[in-house]
Amino acid sequence: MNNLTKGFFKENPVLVLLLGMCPSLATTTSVTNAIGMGLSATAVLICSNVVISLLRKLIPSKVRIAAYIVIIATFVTIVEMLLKAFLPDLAESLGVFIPLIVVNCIILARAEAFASKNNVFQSFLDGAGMGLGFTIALCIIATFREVLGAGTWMGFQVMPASYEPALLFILPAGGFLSLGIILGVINLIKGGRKNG
Amino acid sequence: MGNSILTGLLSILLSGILTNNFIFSRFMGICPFLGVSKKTSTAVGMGMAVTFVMTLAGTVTYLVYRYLLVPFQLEYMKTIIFIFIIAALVQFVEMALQKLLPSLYTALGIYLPLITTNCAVLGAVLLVTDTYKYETLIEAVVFNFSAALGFTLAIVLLAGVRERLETAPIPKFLKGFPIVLISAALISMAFVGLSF
Amino acid sequence: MFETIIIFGSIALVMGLVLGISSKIFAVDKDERIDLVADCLPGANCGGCGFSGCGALAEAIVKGEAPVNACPGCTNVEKIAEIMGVKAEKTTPMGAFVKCSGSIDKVNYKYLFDGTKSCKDITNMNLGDKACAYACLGYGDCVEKCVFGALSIKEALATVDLTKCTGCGQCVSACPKNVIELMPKDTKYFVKCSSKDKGPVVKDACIVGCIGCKICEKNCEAGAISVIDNIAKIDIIKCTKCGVCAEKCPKKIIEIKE
Amino acid sequence: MKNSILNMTLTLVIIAVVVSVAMSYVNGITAPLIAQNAAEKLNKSLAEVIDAKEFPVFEETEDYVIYEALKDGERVGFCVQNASSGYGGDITLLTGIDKDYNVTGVALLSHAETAGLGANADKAEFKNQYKGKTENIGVVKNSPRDNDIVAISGATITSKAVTNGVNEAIRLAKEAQINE
Repeated sequence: MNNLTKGFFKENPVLVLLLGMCPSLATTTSVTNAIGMGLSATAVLICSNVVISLLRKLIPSKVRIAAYIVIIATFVTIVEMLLKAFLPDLAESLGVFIPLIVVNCIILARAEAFASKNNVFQSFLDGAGMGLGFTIALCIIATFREVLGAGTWMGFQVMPASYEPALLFILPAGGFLSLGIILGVINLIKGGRKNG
Repeated sequence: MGNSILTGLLSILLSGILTNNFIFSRFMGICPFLGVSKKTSTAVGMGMAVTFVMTLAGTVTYLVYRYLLVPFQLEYMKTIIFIFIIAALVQFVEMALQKLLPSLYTALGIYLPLITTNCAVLGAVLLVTDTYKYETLIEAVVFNFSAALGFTLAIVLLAGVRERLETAPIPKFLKGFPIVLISAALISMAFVGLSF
Repeated sequence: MFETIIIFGSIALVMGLVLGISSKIFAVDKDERIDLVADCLPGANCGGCGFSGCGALAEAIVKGEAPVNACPGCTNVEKIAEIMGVKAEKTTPMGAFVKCSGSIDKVNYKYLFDGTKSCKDITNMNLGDKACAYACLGYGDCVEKCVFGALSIKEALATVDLTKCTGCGQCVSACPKNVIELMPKDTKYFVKCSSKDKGPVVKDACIVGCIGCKICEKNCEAGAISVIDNIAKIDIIKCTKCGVCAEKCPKKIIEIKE
Repeated sequence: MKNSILNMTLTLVIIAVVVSVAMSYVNGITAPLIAQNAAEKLNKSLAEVIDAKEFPVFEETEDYVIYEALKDGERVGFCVQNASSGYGGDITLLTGIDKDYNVTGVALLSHAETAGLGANADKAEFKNQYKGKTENIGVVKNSPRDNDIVAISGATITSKAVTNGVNEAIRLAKEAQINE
């Protein structure tokens, strides 16, 4: 059970382990994108964790990384095809980022650090926990950026009409800025608790 | 005729390094960008390794795509085959470095396998094949080379900034990654200025 | 269906062969034990062993350049010894001790200072803002360096949490006043002052400074205490932990309350 | 598993074969669906761009496709599908042009522009600006003259890319009509 919950906050892949930076900065321009990206990454993470922990004894250590990444890439392409076939508009908005789930550091990191050393059930829990933690982190960043950068949340107008959206937050620079500020705030909260 | 090819290549080279720099405006390759940029020496080492792998991968993947995948209409397999080639190349580079340049190998340490999951490498290769339809091999290689140079430029820039940050008086809660992200935001604002 | 299998299969075959052969050509005689030893080390890369990190220490241990127990914070020295097939001598765990009790309420200040919070910078300004030239300045250079979070600043004085301290010694080198010393963790009595000034100078700088009165030296039956240039020093091996010196000390800076 | 050359190559080849089988199976299922989605989107955009019923292909090359827009048998104009390179990559455009070369509507079939910025080019209020304009439309930041459109703030490259695409489409339609 702990493996599932540790992925949410204690070892949140984006905010604590600082993995999966590329998608978390790129797809968080809108919350719908973030959720789409988070869930599809979670699906891939769970499947690949399970399969990799099944095969962990059969793969010689030298080709370990090449084998794992091919398995991950297969799941990603399958998810991409299914999305394009059944959810065309989500596939359209996620654009080039679906194939980049393959090189999303979280998935290979969890495969390498966890799935290759633990049994299937624990890997499943870890995959689910990390995936959902990733989605939560993406949503936090996306809310921060979309509300400030476009004045909307999930497409609904949130800020008053007079609010002139700060385009900066939609630009790449805004991505770095908002993630930096969010990490700072977390340190503040964590720092506060530690020597409080 | 000759100079139009040259100007074409030059424009690809400059756009890769400056206008759509892979880190600051395309958001690819952020994980090693944050991870390895503690010291300029390791940043340069990482930049060289990434340049070598990206140029090599760009050549091999372009040839496989042009002469193997397209004739047999196997475009949907391109993500898997590309990432497989990249992983195998990185493994090869890791072994070669360990034997031929042990000093660079220890300096890069764990960041070598991370090149496989470096979104920039797969991102550049994917961009060459689907959106920017580069006809000739030389254009694809130059695009990858310029993307890698852009990556190296960005990572060395940030390493320089981070070394000065060590001695700067930074509030406790911003120490570590938050201040690095915020300074990356400022640098990427400069790069955004280039592309408009 | 078949073209995919043939193409991807042949690429995999080629890459597999390339990797296989190159792993033979580039086979570096990397001692397998290095990874095993590296796994037993805490991995905090604190540098306490004097090497540039756990990886470097593991290599040194396997090459025999470093003793099996070189890592101060390592809990499984026996496992490393097993891997290396060497008998690990039992080492007493070391801990950091701050030899100063000049907290904010006990020491006078030469001037008020609110520049960058770093002991190194302030030592250049007339040896720090505290009246005593040997005092701990409490601006946290040592806390900065401590990877294990054992050090903290309380009332402008560095205090050590021995449970977290692994004795890596990073704070000793970080402190510009070298007020911190590594001693066995079970040390009960040590002089919590390092001022080499004469009695009267110490008196008007700090109310708990050691004035070199030698009472502790005279009363110690084991002869473990010796006052050298106005500061008492307890020899840990000779000390029988009887506690006489702590009672007799007029300034009450010898005994360690725990 | 030991690291011999045989083991390594064997594992990789087995994985390759298994993956290929899985992939071609999944592709077998999804490919027709994806093609169907694309066709649906095309038809929807064609109808949206110009009010005509049938759209037989008039001329097709590697870079563009020209459809003839017929309304109960009689030609009403052309629809041109072409691509121009935007900020994030290629933008595929569909432009409806009536007989006297006025734009009747623009639709974006695919693009990779940044969400919230370049992606706004896909919104109606930007696309409707092209309606009624004729060839070599200009792009201005503000105070547009009659044949200009206003660029999206913060996405000038995308706005220029779409406008070039539309101008190119008008030119192609004109050519098709003249030398028919």
